[in-house]
Amino acid sequence: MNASHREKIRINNLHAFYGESHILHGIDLTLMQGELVTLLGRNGSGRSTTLKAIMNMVGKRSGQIVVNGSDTMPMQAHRIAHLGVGFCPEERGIFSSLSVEENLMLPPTVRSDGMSVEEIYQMFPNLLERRNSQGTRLSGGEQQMLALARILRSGANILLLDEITEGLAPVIVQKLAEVLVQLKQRGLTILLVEQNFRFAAPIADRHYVMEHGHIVEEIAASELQQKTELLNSYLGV
Amino acid sequence: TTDGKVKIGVLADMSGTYADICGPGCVVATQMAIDDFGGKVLNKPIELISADSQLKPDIASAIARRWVESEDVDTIGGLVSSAVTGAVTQVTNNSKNIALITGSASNGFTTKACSPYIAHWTYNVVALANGTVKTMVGEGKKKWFFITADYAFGHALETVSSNVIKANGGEVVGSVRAPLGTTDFSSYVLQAQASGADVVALANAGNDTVNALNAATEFGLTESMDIAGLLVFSQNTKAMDGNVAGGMKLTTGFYWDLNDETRAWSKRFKEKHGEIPSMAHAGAYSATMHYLNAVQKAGTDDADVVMKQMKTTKPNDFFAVNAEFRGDGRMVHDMLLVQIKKPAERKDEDDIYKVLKVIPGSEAYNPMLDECNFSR
Amino acid sequence: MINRKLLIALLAIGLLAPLAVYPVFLAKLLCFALFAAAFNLLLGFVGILSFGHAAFLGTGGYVTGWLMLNSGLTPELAIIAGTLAGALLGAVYGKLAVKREGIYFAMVTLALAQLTFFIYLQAPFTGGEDGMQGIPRRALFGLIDLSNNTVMYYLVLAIFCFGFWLINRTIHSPFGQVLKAIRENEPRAISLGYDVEKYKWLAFVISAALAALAGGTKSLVFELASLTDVHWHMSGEVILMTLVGGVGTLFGPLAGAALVVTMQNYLSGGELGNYLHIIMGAVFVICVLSFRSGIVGQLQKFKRNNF
Amino acid sequence: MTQDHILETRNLTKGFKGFIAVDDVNLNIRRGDIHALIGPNGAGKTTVFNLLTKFLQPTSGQILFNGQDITPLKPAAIANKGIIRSFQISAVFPHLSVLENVRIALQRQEGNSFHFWRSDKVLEHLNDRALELLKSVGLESFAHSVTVDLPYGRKRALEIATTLALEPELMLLDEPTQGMGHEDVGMIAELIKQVSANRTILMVEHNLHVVSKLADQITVLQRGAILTEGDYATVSADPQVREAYMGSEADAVEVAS
Amino acid sequence: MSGLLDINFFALSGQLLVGLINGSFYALLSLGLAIIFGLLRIINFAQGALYMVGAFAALLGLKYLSLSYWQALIFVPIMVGIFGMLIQVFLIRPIANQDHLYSLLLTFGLALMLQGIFTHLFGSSGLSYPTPEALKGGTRLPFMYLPNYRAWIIAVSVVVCGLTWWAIEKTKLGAYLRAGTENPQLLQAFGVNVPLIITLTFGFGVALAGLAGVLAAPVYSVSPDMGSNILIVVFAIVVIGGMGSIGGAIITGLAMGVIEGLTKYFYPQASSTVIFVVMVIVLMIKPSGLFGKEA
Ligand SMILES: Nc1ncnc2c1ncn2[C@@H]1O[C@H](COP(=O)(O)OP(=O)(O)OP(=O)(O)O)[C@@H](O)[C@H]1O
Ligand SMILES: Nc1ncnc2c1ncn2[C@@H]1O[C@H](COP(=O)(O)OP(=O)(O)OP(=O)(O)O)[C@@H](O)[C@H]1O
Ligand SMILES: [Mg+2]
Ligand SMILES: [Mg+2]
Repeated sequence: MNASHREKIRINNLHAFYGESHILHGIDLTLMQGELVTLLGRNGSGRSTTLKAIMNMVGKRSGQIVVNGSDTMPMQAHRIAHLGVGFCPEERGIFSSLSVEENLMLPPTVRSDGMSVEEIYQMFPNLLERRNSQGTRLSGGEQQMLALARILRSGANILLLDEITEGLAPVIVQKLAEVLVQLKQRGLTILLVEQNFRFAAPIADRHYVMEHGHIVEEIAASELQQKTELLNSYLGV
Repeated sequence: TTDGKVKIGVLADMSGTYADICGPGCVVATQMAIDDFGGKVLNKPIELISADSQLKPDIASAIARRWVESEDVDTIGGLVSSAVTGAVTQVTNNSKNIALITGSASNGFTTKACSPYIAHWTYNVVALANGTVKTMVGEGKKKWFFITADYAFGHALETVSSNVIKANGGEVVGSVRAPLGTTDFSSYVLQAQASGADVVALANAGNDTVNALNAATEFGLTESMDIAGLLVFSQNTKAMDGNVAGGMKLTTGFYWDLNDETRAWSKRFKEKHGEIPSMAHAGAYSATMHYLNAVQKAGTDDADVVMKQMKTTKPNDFFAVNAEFRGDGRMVHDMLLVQIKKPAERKDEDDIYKVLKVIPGSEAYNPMLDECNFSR
Repeated sequence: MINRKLLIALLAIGLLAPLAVYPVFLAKLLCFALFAAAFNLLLGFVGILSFGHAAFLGTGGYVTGWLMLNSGLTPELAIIAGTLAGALLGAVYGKLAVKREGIYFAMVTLALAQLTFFIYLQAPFTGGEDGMQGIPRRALFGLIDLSNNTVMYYLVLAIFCFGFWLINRTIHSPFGQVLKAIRENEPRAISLGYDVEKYKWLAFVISAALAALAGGTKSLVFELASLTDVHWHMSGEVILMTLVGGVGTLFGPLAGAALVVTMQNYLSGGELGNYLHIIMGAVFVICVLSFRSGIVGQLQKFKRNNF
Repeated sequence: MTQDHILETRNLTKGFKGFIAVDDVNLNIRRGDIHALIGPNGAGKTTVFNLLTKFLQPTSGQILFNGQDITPLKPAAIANKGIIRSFQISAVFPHLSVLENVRIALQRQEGNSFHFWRSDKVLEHLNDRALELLKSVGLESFAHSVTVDLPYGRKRALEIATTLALEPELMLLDEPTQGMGHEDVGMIAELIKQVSANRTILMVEHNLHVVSKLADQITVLQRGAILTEGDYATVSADPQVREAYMGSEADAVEVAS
Repeated sequence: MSGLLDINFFALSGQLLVGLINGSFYALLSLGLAIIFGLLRIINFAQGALYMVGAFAALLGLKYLSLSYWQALIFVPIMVGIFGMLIQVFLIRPIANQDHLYSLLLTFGLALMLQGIFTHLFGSSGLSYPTPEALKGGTRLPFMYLPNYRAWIIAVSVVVCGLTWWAIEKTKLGAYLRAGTENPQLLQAFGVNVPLIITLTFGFGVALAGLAGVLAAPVYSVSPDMGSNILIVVFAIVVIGGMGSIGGAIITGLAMGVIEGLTKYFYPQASSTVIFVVMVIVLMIKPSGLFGKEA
């Protein structure tokens, strides 16, 4: 069987709620192994909520989410992680009572082929330098690096990344693009929420555009050229 | 209220440290008196209500207030813990209702805070000191240390006892005050130990006494010093380790096994309550009986009239022996100096005291203060 | 704003109530309602939970009581002095406590109140476990004799109305606006140049003063001040009243106090006395689990949804 | 002389347990400029902001505002001097109305904020000024909505209006466009330009488009120290800046702008 | 040395030792509180009541099940721990998303209920539990007579506290606990079974109270309000030590016992206030407590 055609995530008719408010109104999307797919949309369109819904971190969900062949609707969040899903939240979630290194080592290894600590420090030298300081004492950008590094180490092979370029210096953003391409080549599957379209466009295979909790458009990398107008109208550029 | 209908409220400690001494048992004893009296006075049934003072003056005061102001209660009995009794008598004195004090010890109710509406029954701190302390000082125990319950009763007991000690050539080498309901007396015991006294006096009551005695034993105080429990009720004696407490002398207003009369009443009480009576239980019965007799004789429930009637007739029953109800509200009667039996000497679990001597009321209690004579 | 009709109706009930109900009970109820309203000013409108409000209630009671016993002051002056004493204590404790937030604030106030408790337990003037007994009511302004319970009740009613008005005014004042802002977003209020600690502190002092006002009044009603009023159970009770009635609502504390005081009164006399704590505890648990907006909060919700 | 520098720092230094986050920084900010502070992650930009607003205490060095030494002042006092900072996360009072949000800021100068015995009606005369401010950021039609319901970009606009109410001489903006969609980035940049009219603005920003469009002067920090200073053209031409910070992005921006 | 001085020295040392014994209870109870607070950010007001339940369980076990002291030492903490876990699962978990003040109030209500129930069943007067045979008697130290049982209390407390501290500060489990405190949802998304950890930790913290209860039964009389009396002091200790600091809770607990002992010697009237006075001083100097982290 062709590995690159294995379905890693399939979402059917997903609805999600925070308390009383209905945020996602029937999302359908699929990710194949080795794909890098972005979720685009304006602020508040429900992109982060989609990622959280996959992790079972929203108030209430309905519909179907299949990860690596298992139905995750009845699963608790920690079980989902062990299917090989790594989540990098938009607020970064660095633990202040843990040192940088403790933060890095915190997530349990969910698969054996994660990046080694050496590789990670090589990629983000800032972290090596500050590894004994308290997690939240890092600068905004350093925290962002740590948040990403953390899940790379755990060996997750389905990455849910929420605005990872936020607050990073342009050089680092460029480096991150290279990293993501590398990860993709290793066969990891990536669902990326991004504002920075210039960052996402060259590396993504497909784009989903969200608005008001719906997926309103699906655009393959190859169609990008011809659909620029449409996209701009959705994103308000 | 003078409505010709007698309603007695028993305000006691239903669940606290003194519950065994004057709690539900005081209600039982009062009810026995009412039943023995015939259940009716002035042709109307006698009513009885009761409440838990929780040993808190404010709660007791509020209940008493409600009883006399809006529930037509004539007389409040029970009344254990001087703090509670003090607060309740404030109310009853003002409202002109009779308080039948059967559990409290402070002598203040017939001295500083005396009032024409108070009947102080069972015993008081003076009687305790005159019994136990005087005897021990006489035996040559000159140096005393006090572990005192930190409220009106403890303070009064300490003061009165100290006076007795000094008057008889003894000396008080120190004292320490422990809050009511202290469970760990170890640090007080250490202070007592360091004082070099001959006798450590426990100017407290109820479980405080039991706990203090336990700590004293645990820390080896009993090896070098004597302990005097100044106020020990029969329930407390039963709760103490007989090997430790055996031989200790104490003063009491009543012992169930004194004579046929006491035994007969106590047997009836035990059938109803499951325990032998404490002096407070017997006092509650005696006081209620005397009160009801006076109402009957006076033909009214007017407090002033009834009180006058109570003071003109001498109380006389199994409890009130050689008794007199004085103008200041003090009921003077014979007290007993007893010694706690060692476990080996006891026939059964209720056989706890050896009666050493009967202290005539006139010796046990202080004379009446002139300004407190309300008998006119 | 407050519903005028409701207010008039309540006032009418307040004025007529002693015809039907034992006035001392009513007076007690109003004292606790004022106490709870003072507490609610902090919890409901500043968003801080004081677990030591008994300290102020007790201080008001003791100071007022001591002055009535030991000086020739008329009751209104003694009550004012008690209120000031509460405010002063509130100023000191507030200074220490407002540095901390949330649960920390609760713990610090609790511990400070316990400190106060032990001081009052030891201090000779309070009468320790015996309480301060036989506080005379004397005559208001030297003219109106308060020994009659009904007269006393009307004084309490007047004091309660004043306290209630002051709280309502505070909430709807420029100061109240800032408090609201602080509750909404504290760091932002700081960055706008508001010295947040000072505002919280002032609210704390006002609340402490009103609690002491309730305590001073109560000591006159019962002619007694005791450790119960300073004990931490009392701090818990006032939370219960507020919670049951509705945190952050104007009338919640009144409703809560009415319910709790009635319940206590009903239970403490009779056979059910033993169950008092069990029932109170259960009410607490139920409120927290499924009734967080309290009686008044629920009524408001009901009204919003149905009218 | 210094009169035309609104803010200066002299040898400003901040160390954390043996780690120097800000190293001997001498900033000179001209009155009326939009001054951008840029640099790699962890360069010390936020720390400089924290020092200027006294959320942190400098290890050594001085801060001069209008020639006056403000180093020993407390955060609230700094705000009273006219240096106001906006936060990275949106800072509004969510359950107050939009108008009230602005009014809270206006109220501070009134001197009645401790008056608990007066009715809040005394604040109503501030409404006109508040509306005016809302108008300047295009929010007048939202005046009576509850703030939570505003879209993200509008909240940032409101925050700026609130800050303006304090009439700051110097506004400090830390990454004002972070987390915003394109539309909002444009709007906020426009707004910053607009409000800079008669005041000075110091901002930290990673979005080079915004920086190139707005900044009159740029200071580049690296490892706590100043790497270089100048206008956008100068700075973006500096090979050191390119290597440490901008990368090839610099070119993209130049093409775009 | 003069005789007078000798006596003073003996009395002082005695008070210090008694202080240390009390401190052992403080340490055990505040450790339990600190663990629960550290993980759940709630102050478990029922900690005192569960301490009381522990003591009663030992007493009732002895009376009705002939459970020996030694058996009680094992089984009672387990039982109390399970009880605690039930409380956590059925009462605290449903309101975990609410303001933490609500859980404080919830546990306060629970404490009232437990105390009320035991008062109803056993009265408030206090019952006594016999000292186990093997620990009866005492050792005559130069300055005092140290009952063996009291020495045993100190030993147990120090060992238990030390082990707990090590487990939380030095192991991976400890890192989970600390992270779970801050952001349980995210930690769970990383693959850690947070609800289970929370429940177990709550159970453990509460079990410590149960253990303290069994230890206390032979020396303090077993009464329904034994917990509420000690609880507020323990709260003050937690505040002094710095909320949530495990080491802080232990050290401060022992230290406050000793300070109390000192005060009992020099100025006994202040002995019940001294801890609160220390608290005020500490708060003025360091608002986050001696070992507390956040400012
Ligand atoms: N915890 C929450 N409780 C209630 N509503 C929420 C919560 N988190 C998000 N929302 C609402 O859900 C909607 C979608 O939010 P989401 O964070 O998914 O948007 P997004 O597309 O990721 O945008 P952003 O750029 O702001 O991250 C928004 O209207 C937001 O206000
Ligand atoms: N309180 C602190 N304790 C220890 N180190 C700190 C503290 N605050 C910041 N640092 C360190 O100082 C350095 C500068 O941090 P700062 O937040 O100022 O960076 P920045 O320039 O704002 O970066 P970014 O663009 O990523 O936000 C970082 O390496 C950070 O880890
Ligand atoms: Mg998002
Ligand atoms: Mg920064």
